[in-house]
Amino acid sequence: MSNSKLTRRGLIKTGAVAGAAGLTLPTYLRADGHAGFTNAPTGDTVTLGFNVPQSGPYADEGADELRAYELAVEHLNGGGDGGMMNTFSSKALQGNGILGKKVEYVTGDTQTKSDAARASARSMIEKDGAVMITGGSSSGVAVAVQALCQEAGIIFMAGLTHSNDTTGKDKKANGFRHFFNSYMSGAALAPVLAANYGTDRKAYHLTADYNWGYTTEEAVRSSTEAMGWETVNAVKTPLTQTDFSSYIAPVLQSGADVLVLNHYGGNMVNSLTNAVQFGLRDKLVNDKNFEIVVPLYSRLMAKGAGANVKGIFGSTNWHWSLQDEGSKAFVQSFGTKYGFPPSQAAHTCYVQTLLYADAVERAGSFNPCAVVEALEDFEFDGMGNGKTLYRGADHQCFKDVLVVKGKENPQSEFDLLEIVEVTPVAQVTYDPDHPQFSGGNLGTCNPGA
Amino acid sequence: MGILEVKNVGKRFGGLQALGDVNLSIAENSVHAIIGPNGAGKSTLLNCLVGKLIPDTGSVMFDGQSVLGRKPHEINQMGISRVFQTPEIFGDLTVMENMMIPCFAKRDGAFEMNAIASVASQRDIVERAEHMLEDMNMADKRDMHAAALSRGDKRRLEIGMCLSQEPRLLLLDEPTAGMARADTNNTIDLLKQISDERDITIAIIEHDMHVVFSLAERITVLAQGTPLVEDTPDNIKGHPKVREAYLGETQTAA
Amino acid sequence: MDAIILQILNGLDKGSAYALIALGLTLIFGTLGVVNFAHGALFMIGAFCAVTLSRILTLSHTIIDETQKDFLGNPLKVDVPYIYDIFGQQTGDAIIDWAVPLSILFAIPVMIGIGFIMERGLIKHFYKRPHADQILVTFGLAIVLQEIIKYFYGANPIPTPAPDAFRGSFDFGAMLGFDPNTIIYPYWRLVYFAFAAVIIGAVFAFLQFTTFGMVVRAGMADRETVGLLGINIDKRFTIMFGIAAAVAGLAGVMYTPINSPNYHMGMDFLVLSFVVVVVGGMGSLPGAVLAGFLLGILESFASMAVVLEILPGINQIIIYLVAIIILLTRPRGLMGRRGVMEE
Amino acid sequence: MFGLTKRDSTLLIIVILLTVLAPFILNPFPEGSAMAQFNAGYPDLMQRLVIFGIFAIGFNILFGLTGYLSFGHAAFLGVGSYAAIWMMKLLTMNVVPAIIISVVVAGLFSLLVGWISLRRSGIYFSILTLAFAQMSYSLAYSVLTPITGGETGLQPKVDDPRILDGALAAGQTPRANFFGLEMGTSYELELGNWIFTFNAGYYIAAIVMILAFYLSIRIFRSPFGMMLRAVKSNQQRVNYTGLNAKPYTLAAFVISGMYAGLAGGLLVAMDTQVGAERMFWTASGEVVLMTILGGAGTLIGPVLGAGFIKYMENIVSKINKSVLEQWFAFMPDGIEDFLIAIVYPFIGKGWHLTLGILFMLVVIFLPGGLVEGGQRIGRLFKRKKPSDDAADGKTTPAE
Repeated sequence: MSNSKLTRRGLIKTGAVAGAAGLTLPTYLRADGHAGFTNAPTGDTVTLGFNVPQSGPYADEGADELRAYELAVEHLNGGGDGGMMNTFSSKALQGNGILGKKVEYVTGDTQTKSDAARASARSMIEKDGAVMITGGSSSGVAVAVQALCQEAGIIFMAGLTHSNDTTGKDKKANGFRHFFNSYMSGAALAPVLAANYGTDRKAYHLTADYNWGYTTEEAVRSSTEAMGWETVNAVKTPLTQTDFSSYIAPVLQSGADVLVLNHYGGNMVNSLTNAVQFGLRDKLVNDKNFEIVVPLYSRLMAKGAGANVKGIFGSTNWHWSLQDEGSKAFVQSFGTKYGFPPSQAAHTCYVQTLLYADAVERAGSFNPCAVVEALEDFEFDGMGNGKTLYRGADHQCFKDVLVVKGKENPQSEFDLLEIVEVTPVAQVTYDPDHPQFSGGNLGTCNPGA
Repeated sequence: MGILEVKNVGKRFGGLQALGDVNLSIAENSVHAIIGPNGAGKSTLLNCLVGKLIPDTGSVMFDGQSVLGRKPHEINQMGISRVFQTPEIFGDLTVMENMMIPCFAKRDGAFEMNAIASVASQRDIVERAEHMLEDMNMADKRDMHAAALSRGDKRRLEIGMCLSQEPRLLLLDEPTAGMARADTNNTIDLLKQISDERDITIAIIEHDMHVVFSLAERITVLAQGTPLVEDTPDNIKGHPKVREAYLGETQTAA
Repeated sequence: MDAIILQILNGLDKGSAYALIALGLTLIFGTLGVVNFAHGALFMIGAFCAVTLSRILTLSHTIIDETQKDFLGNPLKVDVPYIYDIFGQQTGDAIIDWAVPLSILFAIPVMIGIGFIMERGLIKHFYKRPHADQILVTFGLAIVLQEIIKYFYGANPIPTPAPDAFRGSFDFGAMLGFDPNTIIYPYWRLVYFAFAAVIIGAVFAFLQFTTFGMVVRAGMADRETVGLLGINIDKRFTIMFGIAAAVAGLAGVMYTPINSPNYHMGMDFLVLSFVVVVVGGMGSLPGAVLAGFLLGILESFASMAVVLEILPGINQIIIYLVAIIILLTRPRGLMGRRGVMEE
Repeated sequence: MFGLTKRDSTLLIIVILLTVLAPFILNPFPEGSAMAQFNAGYPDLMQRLVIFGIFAIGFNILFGLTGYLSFGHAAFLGVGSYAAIWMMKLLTMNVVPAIIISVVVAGLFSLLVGWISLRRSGIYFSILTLAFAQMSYSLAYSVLTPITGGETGLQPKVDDPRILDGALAAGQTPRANFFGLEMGTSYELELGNWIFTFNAGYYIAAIVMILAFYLSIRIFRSPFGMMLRAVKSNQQRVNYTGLNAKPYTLAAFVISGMYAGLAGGLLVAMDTQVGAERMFWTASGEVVLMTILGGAGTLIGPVLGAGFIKYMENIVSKINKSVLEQWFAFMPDGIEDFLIAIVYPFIGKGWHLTLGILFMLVVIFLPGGLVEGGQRIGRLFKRKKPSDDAADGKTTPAE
């Protein structure tokens, strides 16, 4: 008797003949075990699952991720100009699909809710026979889908997820994160802040009241305090808050001269807009200019906040104005296809797809355990962030981190951030058992079936 | 001692003295009518009897027990049933179901969580409800939705529902209001029959003198929140004060 | 002390937004007896009236600037608004800068039109239907409206700033004798508060002092009787729906500089505004306004750091907690009438 | 049969057949065909269909029978889910204790919420329940993170205590099971080009759903159910019949809360993860929509409504542009582009739009919900008594 934990559909191949219990009809039981892992591709195609937010507040970010995935698929199948495949240090990819199989894909809507994201991912695994799931725009979704993939024996290549937990307390052997995290944001930002604003500053934190907010506040606090900043106060704000006036208004009374907004998405757009509205940036406190810091920036958020971002520091995973060969190649092919430059979410998703395909090629198998082995401690270059390491201990990518600030005179609606500093990877690297990442257990890879 | 003793009941609404100093005694197994012009306080008095209002002063005793401060369902359990001016029935339920609810209430008391057995399996209830429907001459309508009944049939159903609880006191609030003559006469006959056949006290508030004089054994006339006079129908008819205060009005209006 | 004054200001400001939305919702509840789940969507559409107007004002033709390059290295395409061609750059910029206040003029006819179409085309047929059906159909409508907006404008918030003249904030502290910079409040938010007060006052005056308003108030109290008087109450109710839509829309227009509008801002406000209406008491306009300000102020106090230290998380639940307490102590909210939406 | 009337027995048998044969019914199109996109016969969706069916059946016991419209029922589902996952983390991955505890905890929580909320009626009641649910959601997402996992939710982990289970083999992850039978276990039956999946978890959920449905028929047909309908119809008369309505409505509230908890426990059993969004007001609103859409107060309606919404959410949202291109590939280019341009806004990321339009169409043209649609189709075939159609449907308690 053969059990398949989560099975695949899609391609029909006759397997072992077996009689299913309770059914009198002769049944043909397709044993998924024959290939040794879940959803082993058996025809001449392989299916990837792109699970991105298509409804809800992050729908535009999801749409950009989807564009990047479509581009990646095109490149993997030999179409277009090849993009980063030409600059990628590993040359395993041939432009003939993955292991000679044409890449097909299915899409789903995470709704930025963990339940919906898992339902969508399960449908990709059970109905469409996806062998890898990727995408997402929040840490809640990333952690939920990562756990599902671990159980199902599928590789998960995380999309945009910044919380320490994804590769910290909730890390999983089948999951990989290319995106940077809260700790790295703090470590990269602190020296730049010290250089620009001095080491004698009083910071006031507003923190989104959920896991990502907590890890970001902790990271920024500990790295700025290490430089001599004082944290005057840290106030938690509800996720569902839209008007932050009652949180912003008391900031000046506290004697703080820096406001750190540990917010993302709509929260960040609104809190930053409100803070600027209150004229905080025009004030002199403790004989210093009042400043605002946004630890995690994205272009879409900058767009939503409009002119309010001008001159405000933050960190980002990647930006299209980078001038290395990989970034240029990616911007070129994305811009040619869609008419505007890609976002950091698009970049991460594109790179994750290529990294997965490359790992399969190098491993010579779609078997998740083989892929995990190929990705662990894999070093590569030419993907836009300089030399990068996929660390085996926690499946986190280590690469340079960008510190950016809102541009004063944007040339177009996409030209909103400018790079202030590229923080070298050494400065943002931490031990796998760093206290901000403790409590997790990577476990071992699960091939499913 | 009557079955219902109202002593010194008074009720104010803001500046309005709705009931002054009402004393009333209703004898067991009698038919007692309370009449009075509009605004005389008839409905207020009735609401004080069934627990919907709590009087400011005085006492209301039913069979030696005070009803004051009890909730409507508790007062009902003491044996007082009420028929409303517009029939209050369960419009979404069938006639048969309407009749079964009070039967269940009578058998099970205040709350019985009988969630598994089917209604049809409750033979005793079904029989009682069917019996009552026959008594009310409504057996042929048992599967109709109550909302679809005629006004007269709704009234009949409501009276039947009250009777199936076997109350000791039946309070009727203008039971023939808005009815056609034929329906009114049917209702009078029905009430007569009930009063003759059952051990029951009936208190009736009514505008229609035809109904009052056809049914009542005693009549209390209420005016401006206080009882004007209480007597037998024949004496009331001839009472000058009543003629002046009330009957004159209706005669000219009629 | 200064902290408390500041939070009262915040509360009044928040409250004025709640009160404005709740006011329209109550008008529709009270007059038409309809549970309108699409009311938040009307607020959102109002906000997008402002976005649309500023898009219209910045409608552009492109010229190619050979001296600059775009991100792909091609010559840069520069957008030049048509309005520059008409009024010249300086006046053109000034008009674009004032897009939000100008949108009020644009939004009033649009919102009244939308309100009329909604009432005549859809809501009218649901007056006699159960509340559950009303909820389903207006919720469906709300989804459709917001998806249409999302289709044309995307999911991302769209910055819609106030005119430059309203940038910055007013220093109450200095005026009241506190240290400067302790009690500052943005000019635009003060404008919003004043605007809300005017609109609320206008609606009340309209209902109080015009015969039209008198009939509508009578209709709210007893629809059938008014109908029996031979007054065409339906036509007046259509107009009331238009007015309610316009109030929601204007609240949306003026809100855009406070928070960048996005397609789901209506849903974000919907639940909150229902809570406000119910806490105020069904069918009571003063109740809705009072509850709006009360909840706004309490929410502001609950977000103070000192409060959060004692009661962590109180800012997450304050509105709902207050709603529960009020509804348990006052059965029909602050000023509700008996028998309205109690079955 | 089973103490049911003939009509109810027929209905029950139909539901049993539909659930047992769901793997066939939901997979009408052969694999690889263009229409295979519409197949719903895969374990996750089948499980969700029956679980949300249970949720809606329970909600209907409150709303359909008593008329009390709760806007906070997702809280009971969420609380049940959290109870279940903690049972799995602490005690055993066997789903039986998890499901039992989820029903118990949800029942206790609904007793508390119901006891307070039922002091008010109408919209005041709705807002009270909404307030409780929103507080549960907000707290679970933020300050209760140590208990609920907050944003990232809770999943079983390798190093959980699980005191009743033995140690896991190396490389194994903890999996939900029914005395050793894992929920993910599936058999696949291949017939020609068709593949039918028979999933253990689905059948366990389906059996629970059938029992829940049977119980709801019994409740609808019981004296208790009749009392609830009486409360909905005329609370005044109930009081003047010597009955106190509150214990009846409270019992209905708790029963429906326990149904919600059962659904929450099953969700965890089938897919071992809980997130706080499960309790957000939109989730409460969804079950209201399911019930009204299907037909409130009818027996089968809520199940149909739940199936309809979950099907739309999971199937329509997955249709993307490349699928459209496949569908219309046989058309001439110009027409193909035109058709894609027309259909595209309604699929994939536009699935909400389609859902909103369908809500409106159903409620405008089928006032009694999907059940009424079925009845109308039924009447088309019968063509017997066209006259009494209007009076029917609204008040008929069953079907």
